[in-house]
Amino acid sequence: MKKLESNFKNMVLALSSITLFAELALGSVYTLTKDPIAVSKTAKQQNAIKDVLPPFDHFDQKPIEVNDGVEVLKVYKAYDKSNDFVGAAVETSSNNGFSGKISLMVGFDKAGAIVNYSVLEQKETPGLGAKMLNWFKTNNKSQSIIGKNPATANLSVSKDGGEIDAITAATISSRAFLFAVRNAYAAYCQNSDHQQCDSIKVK
Amino acid sequence: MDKLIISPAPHVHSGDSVSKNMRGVLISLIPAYLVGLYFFGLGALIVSLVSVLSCVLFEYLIQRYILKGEKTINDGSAVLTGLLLAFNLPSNIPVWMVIIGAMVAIGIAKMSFGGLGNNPLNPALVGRVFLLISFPVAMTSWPSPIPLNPNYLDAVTSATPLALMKFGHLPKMMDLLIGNTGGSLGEVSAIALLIGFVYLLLKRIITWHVPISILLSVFVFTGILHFASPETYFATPIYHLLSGGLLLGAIFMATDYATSPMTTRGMLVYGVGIGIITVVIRIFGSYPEGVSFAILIMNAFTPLINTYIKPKRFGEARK
Amino acid sequence: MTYILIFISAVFVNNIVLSQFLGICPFLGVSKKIETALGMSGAVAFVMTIATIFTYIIQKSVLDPFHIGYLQTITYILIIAALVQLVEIILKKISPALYQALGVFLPLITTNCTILGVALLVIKKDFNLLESVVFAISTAVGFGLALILFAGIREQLSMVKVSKAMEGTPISLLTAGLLAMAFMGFAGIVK
Amino acid sequence: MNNSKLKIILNGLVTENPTFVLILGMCPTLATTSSAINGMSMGLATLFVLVGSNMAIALLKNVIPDKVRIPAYVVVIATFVSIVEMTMQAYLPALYESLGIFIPLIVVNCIVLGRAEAYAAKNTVFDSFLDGLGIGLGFTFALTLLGAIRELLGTGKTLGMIVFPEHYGMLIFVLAPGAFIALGYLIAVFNKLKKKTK
Repeated sequence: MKKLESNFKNMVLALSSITLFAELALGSVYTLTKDPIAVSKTAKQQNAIKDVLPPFDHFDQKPIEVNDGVEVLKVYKAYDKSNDFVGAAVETSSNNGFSGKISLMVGFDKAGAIVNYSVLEQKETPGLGAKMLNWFKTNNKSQSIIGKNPATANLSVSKDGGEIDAITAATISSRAFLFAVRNAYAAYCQNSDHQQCDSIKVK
Repeated sequence: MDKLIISPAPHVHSGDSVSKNMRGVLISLIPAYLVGLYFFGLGALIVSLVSVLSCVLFEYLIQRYILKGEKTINDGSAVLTGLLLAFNLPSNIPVWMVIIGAMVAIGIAKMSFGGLGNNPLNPALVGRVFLLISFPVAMTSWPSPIPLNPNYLDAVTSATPLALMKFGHLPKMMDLLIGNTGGSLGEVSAIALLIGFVYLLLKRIITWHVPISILLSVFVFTGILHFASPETYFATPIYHLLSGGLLLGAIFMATDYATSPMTTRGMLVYGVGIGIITVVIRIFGSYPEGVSFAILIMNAFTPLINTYIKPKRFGEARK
Repeated sequence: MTYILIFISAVFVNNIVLSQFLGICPFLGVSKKIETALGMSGAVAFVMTIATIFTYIIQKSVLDPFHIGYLQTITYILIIAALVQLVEIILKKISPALYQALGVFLPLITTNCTILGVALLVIKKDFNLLESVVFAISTAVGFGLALILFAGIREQLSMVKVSKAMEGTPISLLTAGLLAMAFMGFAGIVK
Repeated sequence: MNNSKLKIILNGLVTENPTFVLILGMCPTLATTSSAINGMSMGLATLFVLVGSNMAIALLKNVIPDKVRIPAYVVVIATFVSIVEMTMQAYLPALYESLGIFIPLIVVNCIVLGRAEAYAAKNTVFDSFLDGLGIGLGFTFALTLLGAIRELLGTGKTLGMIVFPEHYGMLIFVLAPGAFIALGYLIAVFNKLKKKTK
């Protein structure tokens, strides 16, 4: 077959038919992948919720949203078999990480003590800030937040007068992390029946 | 002192004057080295010996087996790089890290670019910053000063004056002057470093322009911050001058011939640049000390400074 | 204040070349002389700003409302390619002098990934239009800074004899690495 | 497979290795090689786009008028890139996130357009397929190697295997400066080897 000439009709025809084909191809791939994309997005979050909660039977699929003007926090309440409240998972974030946004899922038990946390998103420096994945849940009392209740424990960096040791050489990341945790507790409190929560507001 | 300023890049010196200058710089480092040995003891001795020996060894091996060029090992520059690198390290840093630092300083920063005088950035500082980024924990825990300390790796660590200042504890001025404070092994004593500075000036190995413009701009910049808002920036300019690696950097690292500008005006621009970047990193950045980064960044500006700030006509640049 | 922070971040802290790894090809290819480096950065600044405005508007007024975000890549690259052509034609007509200065660099720009990169980044970072423009200009300044610094060092290195194996790209990459290392000092200044 | 076909593949893998010889596609090479697996994934994504666009362009070469060939090629390439993007997002979400905007940026990778113009526009579909495969493999090999070296030096691990304790890792190799330095020396070594074999 001979190569098509570069006249106007051919050029328009060729370009538009290629573009049309491209669009069709993309459209069909989009329809095929639309659902899996949605599923993979939620699966990550569902697992994160399950990981941080105390033993539970079921939890609210639809979270209570707490908007503090900057961040939107999501509170997922969990219940046991007899539908009694056992704790909640709170999705929280801070924009003040070393390299931008850090978002976490923090779990609280009925009394407000931290059960576990998981990092949903962070871009901190490897070897320094990125250590937050495990740093705050080790056995080392002065750096772990597990089991501590933000109502009674001062969850901020020891340099700022708190009782948590910052990640070595990564104070900024640690501050952002603990800020998100404290904010999560405030959101949790607003949505539980604790007396001690009255004075705590989401910042 | 002008004979150095007007030499064109790349700085080609005869072997004689290079090694003479190197010897001069080495002599000027002696006071600071003795203070380091006194306050940090065995650790300082081990770190400095390892650093110097491995710098010399790497230079020899690379020259002999990879570049196969003429020998430059006798000019003393590797010894100087090794000593300056050691001055910039905490005295309780493991030996293997020192060796890596020496390899980076000599292998990457110097020999890869063709050896002495061709390196765009200061080799000892490249070695230090490489280590700082690679091993942030080891590079930022400094041992406490204990006279003739016999412990090496398990030395008690303490915060540096810079870190202390951030949290509102100002160290005693006298300690900063004599060096009774935490820090890298060669940076602690202001008096010892200043003695070296005077020696270098007297021997006309360096001119005053670079160190003084750095120190002055740090003084002015931190002064403005301090008096604008004493609660936030409570360290007075004097503390900024005396603490951290500022004096060491300004006097011994920033004045390296190959990586600093040739004209006096260029030197002033270069010095002010270093001063400002140092303060920006110290106060706003996440690394505790900014001098080494600032010098490296301005090293990179040096070719541009040399291009755009040309020497004035003969005679005018001189006083 | 936001704009100043965006500027500092894009120029020093997250320099597009030295920490984001975009625009490496022109960085290695064009930066042999200070003057060419200046010309290239000018051209990039020009196209980057215009391209960012256009792609931003298309994103917000066409792709988002009609839920056809999956056409993002294809739309952006076509807009950029067309824009470069357009800029070339217009520049030739209205400002021959500027065309003389920037002309040679324009064709190279379509494949300069900084342009597409910045267009995609402003959407990802959720900037508004004005922030996007500031980001685009600052990124271009950062690109220019890296390019010019590098050109200065390269001009000096050209007089130096390095070993055969290190000649050319390796020594350039090494220099870039050391520059990137020095720039890491700015880490943490913004966020 | 006869000899000349094998040669097409080997050409891309060795003689015209896009990274080590042609020095193309440097941005993704530096940006995505913080680990071996990331480097390999980026290489494979590019390989898919290369093979697809090479074949499509070889197929269409006669119906595309010369004057509009570049925009036409760009549309074809962008289509394949978007397909990769959506597929990864659906089935490999973690990887998709770690490679970030470098997936859509395959569009402006000079290697892809370069092969379309230099090879696919003049050769048969099958040969173009082989060429895309060879160049793609060459690119994947380079990225995996660089990723493995950086990961090893930076963290003591490579492809999940612990070679030495992380405590000894030099963090800088996982960060930006290490990328430039490691690639610089890798190309220098490649230059040296090439000279020896000649």
